[in-house]
Amino acid sequence: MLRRNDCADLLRHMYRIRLFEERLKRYYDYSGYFQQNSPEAELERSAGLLTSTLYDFASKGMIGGAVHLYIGQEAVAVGVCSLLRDSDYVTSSHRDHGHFIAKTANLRGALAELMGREGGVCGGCGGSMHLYDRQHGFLGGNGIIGGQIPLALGPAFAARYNGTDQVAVTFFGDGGANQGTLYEALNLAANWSLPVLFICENNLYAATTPAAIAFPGPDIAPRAEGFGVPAITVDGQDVLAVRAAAEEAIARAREGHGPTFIEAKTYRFEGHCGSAGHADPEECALWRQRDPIELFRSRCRAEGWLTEAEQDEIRTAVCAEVDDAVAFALQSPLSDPRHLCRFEI
Amino acid sequence: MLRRNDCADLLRHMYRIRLFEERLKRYYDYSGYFQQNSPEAELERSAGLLTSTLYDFASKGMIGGAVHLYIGQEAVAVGVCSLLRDSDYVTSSHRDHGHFIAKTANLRGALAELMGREGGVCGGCGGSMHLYDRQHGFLGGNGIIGGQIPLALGPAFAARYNGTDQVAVTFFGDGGANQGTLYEALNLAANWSLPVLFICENNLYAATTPAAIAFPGPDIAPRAEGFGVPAITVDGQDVLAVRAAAEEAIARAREGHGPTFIEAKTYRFEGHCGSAGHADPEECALWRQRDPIELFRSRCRAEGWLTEAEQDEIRTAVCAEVDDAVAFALQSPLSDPRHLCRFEI
Amino acid sequence: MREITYAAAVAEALREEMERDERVFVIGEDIGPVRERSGDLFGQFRQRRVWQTPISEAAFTGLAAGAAAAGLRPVVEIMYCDFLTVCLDQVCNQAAKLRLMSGGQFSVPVVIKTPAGCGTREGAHHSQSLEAWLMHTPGLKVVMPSCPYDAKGLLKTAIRDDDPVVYIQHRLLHPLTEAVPDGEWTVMLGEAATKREGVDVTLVATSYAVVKALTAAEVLAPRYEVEVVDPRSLVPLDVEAIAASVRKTGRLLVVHEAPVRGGAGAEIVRRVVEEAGEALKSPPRVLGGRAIPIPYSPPLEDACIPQVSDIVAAVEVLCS
Amino acid sequence: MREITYAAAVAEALREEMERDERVFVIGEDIGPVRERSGDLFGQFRQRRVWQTPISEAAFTGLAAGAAAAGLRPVVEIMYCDFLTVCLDQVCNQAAKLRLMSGGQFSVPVVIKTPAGCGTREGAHHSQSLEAWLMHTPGLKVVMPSCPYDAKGLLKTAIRDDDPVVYIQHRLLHPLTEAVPDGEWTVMLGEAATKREGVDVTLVATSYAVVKALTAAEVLAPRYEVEVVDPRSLVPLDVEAIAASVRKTGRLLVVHEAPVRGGAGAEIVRRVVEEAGEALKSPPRVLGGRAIPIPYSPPLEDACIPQVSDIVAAVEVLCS
Ligand SMILES: Cc1ncc(C[n+]2csc(CCOP(=O)(O)OP(=O)(O)O)c2C)c(N)n1
Ligand SMILES: Cc1ncc(C[n+]2csc(CCOP(=O)(O)OP(=O)(O)O)c2C)c(N)n1
Ligand SMILES: [Mg+2]
Ligand SMILES: [Mg+2]
Repeated sequence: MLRRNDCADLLRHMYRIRLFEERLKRYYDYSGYFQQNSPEAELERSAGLLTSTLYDFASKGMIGGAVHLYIGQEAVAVGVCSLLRDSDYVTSSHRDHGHFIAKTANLRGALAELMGREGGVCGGCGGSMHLYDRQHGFLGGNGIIGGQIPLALGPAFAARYNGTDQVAVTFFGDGGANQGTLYEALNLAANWSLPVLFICENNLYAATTPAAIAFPGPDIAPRAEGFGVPAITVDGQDVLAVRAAAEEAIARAREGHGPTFIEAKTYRFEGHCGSAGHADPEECALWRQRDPIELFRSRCRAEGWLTEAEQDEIRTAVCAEVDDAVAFALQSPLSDPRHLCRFEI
Repeated sequence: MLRRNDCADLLRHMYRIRLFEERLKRYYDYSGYFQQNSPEAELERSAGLLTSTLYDFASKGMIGGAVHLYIGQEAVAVGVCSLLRDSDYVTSSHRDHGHFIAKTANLRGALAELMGREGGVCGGCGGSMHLYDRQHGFLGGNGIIGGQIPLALGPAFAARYNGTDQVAVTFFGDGGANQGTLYEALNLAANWSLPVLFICENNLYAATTPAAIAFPGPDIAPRAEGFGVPAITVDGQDVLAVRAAAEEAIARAREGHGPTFIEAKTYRFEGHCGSAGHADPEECALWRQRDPIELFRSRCRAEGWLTEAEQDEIRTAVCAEVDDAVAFALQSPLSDPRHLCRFEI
Repeated sequence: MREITYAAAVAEALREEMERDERVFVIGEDIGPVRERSGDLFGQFRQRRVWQTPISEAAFTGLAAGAAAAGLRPVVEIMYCDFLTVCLDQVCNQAAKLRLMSGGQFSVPVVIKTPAGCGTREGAHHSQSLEAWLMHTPGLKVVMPSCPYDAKGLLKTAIRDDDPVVYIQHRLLHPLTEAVPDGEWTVMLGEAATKREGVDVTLVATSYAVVKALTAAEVLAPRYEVEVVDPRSLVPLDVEAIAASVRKTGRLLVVHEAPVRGGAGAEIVRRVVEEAGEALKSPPRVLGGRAIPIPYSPPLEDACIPQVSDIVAAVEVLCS
Repeated sequence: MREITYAAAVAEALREEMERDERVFVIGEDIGPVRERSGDLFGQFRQRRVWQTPISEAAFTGLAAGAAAAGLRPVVEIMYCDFLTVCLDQVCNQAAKLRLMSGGQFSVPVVIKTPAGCGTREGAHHSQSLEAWLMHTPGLKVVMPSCPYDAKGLLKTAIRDDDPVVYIQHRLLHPLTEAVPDGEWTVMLGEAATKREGVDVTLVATSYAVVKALTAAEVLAPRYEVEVVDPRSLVPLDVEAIAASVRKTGRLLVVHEAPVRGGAGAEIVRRVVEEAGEALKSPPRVLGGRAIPIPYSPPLEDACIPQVSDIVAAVEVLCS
């Protein structure tokens, strides 16, 4: 049963992600190394020959590298992570901000990290795709598609080894679902009844590649069933639906009954990397009508869980949290190379 | 419809494999580097600490390295390959002798290869796990479990690219079915309707590991269905059943309708490597009652396809072929290192 | 003559080779049909010649190796060389070894084309230079063009080569321009290029480090005449040219971005010491990455790889 | 003192460490429950401490890295180092980089234990020595014990280390015996061992090449006093000890089985030339594998890697 407090928490977490990501756009520098933007360079880039989009980290306050915004998918991270404890573990992908914030609420650490500061949760060593927070059980984003999936088996295995009821969750995209690591991991998890949740966020694209050309059919979940792993397909825009699916899966995992696969049908509202336009603006506009935050707000109003005013209050409070994170990050010095030697092996 | 000639061919091919493999046992040198066979060495070996079983290639006529006999599984290789043309391609695993012989009938080349001779089909460069025969479309065994699976997509792709009706077949074991490459390949083949047959020989063991502890359930085929690839499970001891399944799959592939997955339930009658005893002698004895050659002989007699005498004649003729291959191999000089420089890159 | 970028040179080579040889096709992630709208370069080759894949590097690299063995000439795009780790078996155990294992029956004319390098603030999984792994793998050729002319000429040669070639392009090179001839040219594998002549010290640099080396040479010009040699391909390696330069200058500094420990620089030092050891007036040095995975924050990243100032300082020490 | 084999030494280290530390467990293929009948060494640790896996190296190596980050101390068995190609991402991008990427929040105390090497006539996919790849990867330590004493001492140290350690055992070493002390001992990483003293030439050899080097030294004894130094770990590398030896002898020959191009030998030459270049009376040399994938037939395989006679010949050239 959902309580009033839970609703406020869910909304707060979704706003944390949303407003954090919206703020990033201000600091994220898109000016790539294509300064010249010659017609040739443009041509080659559009030909996909230069598959990477690259950015420079020009001035102090900026954010560089590759930043993958989570806007539009908030219900997935929040639906799942709202049920986790600090002692549970999460591994994530290149698109990890949402999972990180949902699991750790560590806005300061994340923003300072993205700005390459000492105060970053990884002291500036990680970056956007590599957020970690040990205290809150966040075992990292990952720059390698599918790389995070086997890693999540580790804490799940450790829980079984130590006889605790911790669980591990691994998030990956539709693109990630075509890396072989997933299937090796599903089999291992099923064999050893490891307490893992495999959360596939099917947002219909892997960078510019539509799932429609990367999969022979529309659904990914049946694959997991072939491996003997119970699979649930869920509306990834509906935080309560995600939460319900995760609740069942987490209970099963904690009780020693092994893994679950959840395919959340969702959509990213921004470009693959940064906020540059989406491949299909019309499709995007349609999906924006199913904004997970707006959907949940309506539901809360309709059910009488939270008033409009209460919801706005939450939003305002989160706004202040983000301001605080920015202030924190900006006052933190850029990372100092003198601290690097402890990593020298 | 099966004709009399077909039956003779099937039997001949199964005998080629069987008698070839039986003959190998005479030449295969098991004396490993554990010459001392100290109790300690024995202990460590049995503990699985020394996971590899190693052999030396002591004297000229011998066969060294790791030799994985195909005895017991003949119906699978023969059932499938009897329907292939020279222009079709096969890739195989470490246990490749059976597939090689069924596809190429090149006993001389195989035996001389195993004996490390110039006359070997790869001039002694390949060895037991790495037989190749370009002329007959054999694109190799493979020492890497699962390594051969993506390779088979290549000729299948080339067929589509060139607009021919060639097909490609890849053989792998139950063990191989837990390498991620298989699932990546299934997806790619399904997506692009590549003319590939994925033949999983589930012989219940991967080295010492029972499929029972490597899979959560008894069947592998349902996994392929999750990937949108039609899957058939077949009695791997019954050459006609295998052939019927392959016939359908090959027709589908040649017509451009894409891949098929076939799980053949089978058993190896010898040890994993060489003929050293099987993990479970009782289970093995039971399976030996379903010897694919004996089953097919009975069937041929019962149906009146081949008389006992005709069958024995085939066996005798194959015996002579194997004798010939041995004679060929033994007169061929050991491979000469002076020819190696053309491979130097 | 005309000015083109490195990226355009790469594209030109690809287009020309695809026009020249029906068997050449390109396969990889995010290179495909969805881009058609933007009137891209590959438009002319759809549907048959450009294959946009799912994120399954092992499968599509293996497909390419198998297709090459079956007579085609694939160019595989690995989006970042860091992702070679998920398909290294197909590159190093399959493509590289297939010709030997088959006793020469099959050859594998595949090009594995992949960007590498630091400087883009993408963190540890998108910043590596892995040429040393590939160079150490028998059966692979390795090329690292540093300018548009070489980029085009070497890619054409790589595509025509009958063995697997790994073609590594540093991302920061992509927008650099150069005046190049019209029409077609090729650059042979195994021919180093002297990018600047000098008599005081030989600077051997690869890929983007060539740009840094040339800048350093310019800075040092008032005091030292620095010779900058770009091997262009690491396998085969033009030891003769490097040794000849060292015989002239008596001093060797190798610069690359990959970690110095066990990097290509060590191999170059080994060969030079063997071939021209007697000519060395001071011990050869290698400048390369530190033994730290590449961190994200700019000051950290910059501290992990050799910068122009490091090259200048190292030359000064060598020559003093 | 008692005689034990290398294999027994490895097993002893494992058993003792598993007894000492509840967090240590072993995971890999064919090490498991089915062997229970034969009353195996691991019997005492079932069910919890020994995990027999499906053939899914990427998944179980990743599992181990994640378990290490979560506080356990896994020992991963990779059946042949050649199979690292299918899990290299988990070794080199995940385990090796995790501590840096997390800014030191997590450490990854995992041991990747794997046999390597030629001589068993198993062909190109079961004969490699890949230490150079690992050595070139920041974040990994690499050890290659060549005798039972070191095998036990280094494995214990590796297991107690807080960073990922790749532990490479040449298959041909397994049956070799040596007299060792009773009870427990450790060998520090980064401490070379002088396996034989001499004044004429320094032979640096790793893994099974140490055995060959010692044999060659014996053959050469009537004419030359050969010093044989075994670095024991490549990362960290005891350059001081090697350089000290070279300062004494003035000559260096490095021997290993991995391909000489871009191998550990090149790195050792680079370091020695840097540290003790002035002491060298002749150019240092490396003997290693040829640039050919390892073929199957014995005469071919033997021709691809350095044999005792090659070492003898090389020393004679060096010293003449
Ligand atoms: C092994 C590997 N291959 C390719 C890439 C490049 N890449 C980064 S993100 C991405 C698309 C990922 O798509 P998906 O898994 O669906 O996640 P989404 O971006 O949609 O969240 C690709 C191809 C990578 N990082 N790792
Ligand atoms: C990637 C990889 N891992 C492990 C091995 C070692 N190995 C060789 S054969 C084998 C068992 C294979 O079992 P299966 O695929 O069922 O084939 P079968 O031997 O039963 O025919 C193993 C583990 C290998 N060759 N490659
Ligand atoms: Mg996606
Ligand atoms: Mg099997």
